[in-house]
Amino acid sequence: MERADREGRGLSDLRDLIDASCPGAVVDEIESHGELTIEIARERLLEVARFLAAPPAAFRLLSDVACADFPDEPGRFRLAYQLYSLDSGARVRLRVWAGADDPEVDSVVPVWPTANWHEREVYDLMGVRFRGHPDLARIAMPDDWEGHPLRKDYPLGGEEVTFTDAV
Amino acid sequence: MALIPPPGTPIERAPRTDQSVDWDLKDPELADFVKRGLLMTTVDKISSWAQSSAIWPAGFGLACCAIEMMHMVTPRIDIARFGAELIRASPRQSDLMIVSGRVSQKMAPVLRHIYDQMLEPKWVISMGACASSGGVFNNYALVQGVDKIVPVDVYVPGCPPRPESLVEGIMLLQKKIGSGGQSSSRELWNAQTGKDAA
Amino acid sequence: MPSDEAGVGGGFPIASEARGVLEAARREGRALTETERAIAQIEAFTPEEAEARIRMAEAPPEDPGIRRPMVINLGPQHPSTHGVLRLITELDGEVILDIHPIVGYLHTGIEKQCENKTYWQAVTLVTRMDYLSPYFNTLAYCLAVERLLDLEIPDRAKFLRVIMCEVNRIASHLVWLGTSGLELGAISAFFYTYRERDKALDLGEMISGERMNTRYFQVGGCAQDMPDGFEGELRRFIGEMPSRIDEYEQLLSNNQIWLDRTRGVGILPVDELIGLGVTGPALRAAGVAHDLRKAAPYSGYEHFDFDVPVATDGDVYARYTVRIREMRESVRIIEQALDGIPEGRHIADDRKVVLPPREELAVSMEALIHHFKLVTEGFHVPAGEVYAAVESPRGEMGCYVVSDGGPKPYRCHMRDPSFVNLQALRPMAKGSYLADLIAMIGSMDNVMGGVDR
Amino acid sequence: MNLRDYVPVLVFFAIGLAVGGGLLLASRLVGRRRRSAVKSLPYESGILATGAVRQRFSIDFYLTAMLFIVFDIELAFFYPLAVVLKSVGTAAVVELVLFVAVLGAALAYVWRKGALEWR
Repeated sequence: MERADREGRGLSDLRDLIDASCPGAVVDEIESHGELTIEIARERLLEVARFLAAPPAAFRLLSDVACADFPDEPGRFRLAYQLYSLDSGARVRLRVWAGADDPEVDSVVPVWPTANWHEREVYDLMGVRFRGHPDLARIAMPDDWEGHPLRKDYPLGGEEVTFTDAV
Repeated sequence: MALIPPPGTPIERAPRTDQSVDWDLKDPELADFVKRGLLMTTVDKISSWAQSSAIWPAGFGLACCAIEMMHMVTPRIDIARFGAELIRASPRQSDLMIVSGRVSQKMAPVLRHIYDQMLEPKWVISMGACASSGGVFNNYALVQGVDKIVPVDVYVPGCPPRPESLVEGIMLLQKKIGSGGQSSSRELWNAQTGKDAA
Repeated sequence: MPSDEAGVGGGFPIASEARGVLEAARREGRALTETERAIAQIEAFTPEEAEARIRMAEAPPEDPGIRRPMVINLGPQHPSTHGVLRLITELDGEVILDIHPIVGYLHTGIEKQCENKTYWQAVTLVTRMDYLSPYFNTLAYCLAVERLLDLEIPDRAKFLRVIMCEVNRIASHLVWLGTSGLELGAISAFFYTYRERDKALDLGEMISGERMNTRYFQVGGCAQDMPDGFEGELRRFIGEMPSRIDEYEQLLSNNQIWLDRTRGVGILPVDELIGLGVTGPALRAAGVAHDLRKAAPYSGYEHFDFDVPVATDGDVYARYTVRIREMRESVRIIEQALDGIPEGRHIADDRKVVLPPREELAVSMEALIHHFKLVTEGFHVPAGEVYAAVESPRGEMGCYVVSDGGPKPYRCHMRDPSFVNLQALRPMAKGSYLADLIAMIGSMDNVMGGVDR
Repeated sequence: MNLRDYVPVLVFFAIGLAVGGGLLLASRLVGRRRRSAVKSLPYESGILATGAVRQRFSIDFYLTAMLFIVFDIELAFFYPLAVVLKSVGTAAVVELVLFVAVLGAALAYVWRKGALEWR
């Protein structure tokens, strides 16, 4: 199928492209389940983002910013930026560890304006702050809510039920 | 790490603001008052017949149940047969608040505010499992049952309930209003406590 | 203020919301952000201040010459915000200066609760996110988990999934057409479209037992095969659907009021749309033919030939035409899927993941053990992370599942198209009339269940 | 044209008043009034309203209202004319055409000036 191999070919040399333009930014590269994940150092995120959004790689669509909480990892909050290129149809995932005590990452809103609400949601539910974000307020929870619900150490809450199937 | 809070942690109920219009179902004096049965004057009979045959719902569309509530006014089920097809947007012109959908913690004060702004006599139908008891979602974000915020008259089960069961809920409410001179739970309470001079 | 004999107990619950914003800002030692300023400016007062504000309302107007914008809440309970969306709009007469969308009024904590359910239980929660397209939520989730498991799906299950997804796409577009027609005065469109939506939901009920929020898609395929009367019913539905769509077109397409209210309204340049991450009919109406069913075919879409409707001028009318043509394309897809559906299993037969058929339980002990293990502890998914995206009626619906090898998803995040498309409302609405804002909200077809998750 | 002909109009007017007033009176007598501070607050989609009620409106509302009044009241003059049209004959028709022509010219002027556009 024509698109699949172009996707495959397009991805493998992506890491060399990034290495060429921003040396030392790429920490790791994982290829699994037909997807490519490139791990970037926390400080170089904005630089790599600007490069990827520009014509050679042309990942003009930032599909999603998701964050997973790994309490026992040094970087703790693992951010995943899903990028999609409208021209080549290639997908890549940028992975950034946001650090445990005061998780802070550069905001990519200057590069992709759609990140505005994604980052607000990650800040609201996970507590990762984004430097340079135009309007970092809570988006899902009431504004005076204490704590960040999606963190692993935050109880599920809700009413106590005598029989529960929580396996 | 305890994801479910240990047993015995108090279930915090949303603060009830307007104590005066509140009425708790477990109130003993009221129970025997209902048993004694209020003798209906003809005016009350006519007014409750009029109220029950034209209940205008304030479409409080929250989530999936709202879509099924919309089906209620469409050609197949057609709530117009019961005079309730006029879904009013503002609480000033509606008698019945159909809470259709899950009530989140951020929405609870707004729901209570709108309930307070509805004009008496007013009733509440809690449509669907999420409104009645939190449904499949038992977590930090939802109020586990809208009866923590507003006194509810009819609970309609289902997730989402079929439009037909919502129509049955409205028919139950009509029975509750039309028969035996009981208008709404609040009218009973006020009549009993003598607060209501007129 | 009329004397109030019943007496007011307690303060106003809403005023506390603004005090919360100020308190949160003070606690974190930072200035208020733009949205918080909008909220605080709205309710920065206690009950006493609310009373004072009402008395101030009777005061004579201030000195002449100042022209301050009127701030109005298109609040959570509003007939035409398609759910509990709140827009703080600053108006100068009829012209909108700025709007601040406030969401979160339907936040249900689904992603947190999915982390406490086993993989096959989470399907129930994921279905209820975007309640107008339950089949697409579960399809995105099941595709992600199946890719994590490297599970091969029988072709018949793929075809069944395509059929039910296209039926759901038609049903979702009918809700959009009905409600946005209702808001612009065409209430008859509402009654016409819901007549067909009832039929589409009956099909869903016939095959899966539930009108909305179904569990028809399981990890590994579909819950059951087509019941025998289903194919005839479905052929009758898609047989009459094109003539029904002609009825809608007759009603609206060249109705002068509809044209005046929708043409030239809510236009955004294409690169701003792509920058804002807008996908789906809103992007295709602006000229970009990006449809995941063609760009990255999943679940057997490569077998069907259909074209992706595209319009060029990107206004509310263009989105209307794109969605109407999409409904016709869905009918074509269902027809091809029904003709070409292969025989075979409707679900994978990997006993580690899929429940054994009921009748086998009475017979074989091994099936009983599998059944018991799956029902109590659920199947284990090898560690990894996957992002699977499908083309939902509103745009790219993606599901990002992270697993740590256990029976429960470690993290399940849904990329909801309405959440992203809603951001385009603000640049689109600036400078337009308040009445056009209603048409724009309708044309973006956002579903608050998906936005707030 | 003595006064007797106007009696039916008066009766009609009285019945209208009686029905309208009666309904209002009945609801005031039978209905229960329960006022509370929250209920008297203005309704704004469930959120505490803000801003003064007597805020300054944009002038364009006033302009649109005036234009509406001019061109709507014009219709009210047609009814009496229609009643006497047969008895007066062609003079009434000429009068009517002149009247409409003048207002048509006014409408054309307003339209070209752009006052009908909102901004």
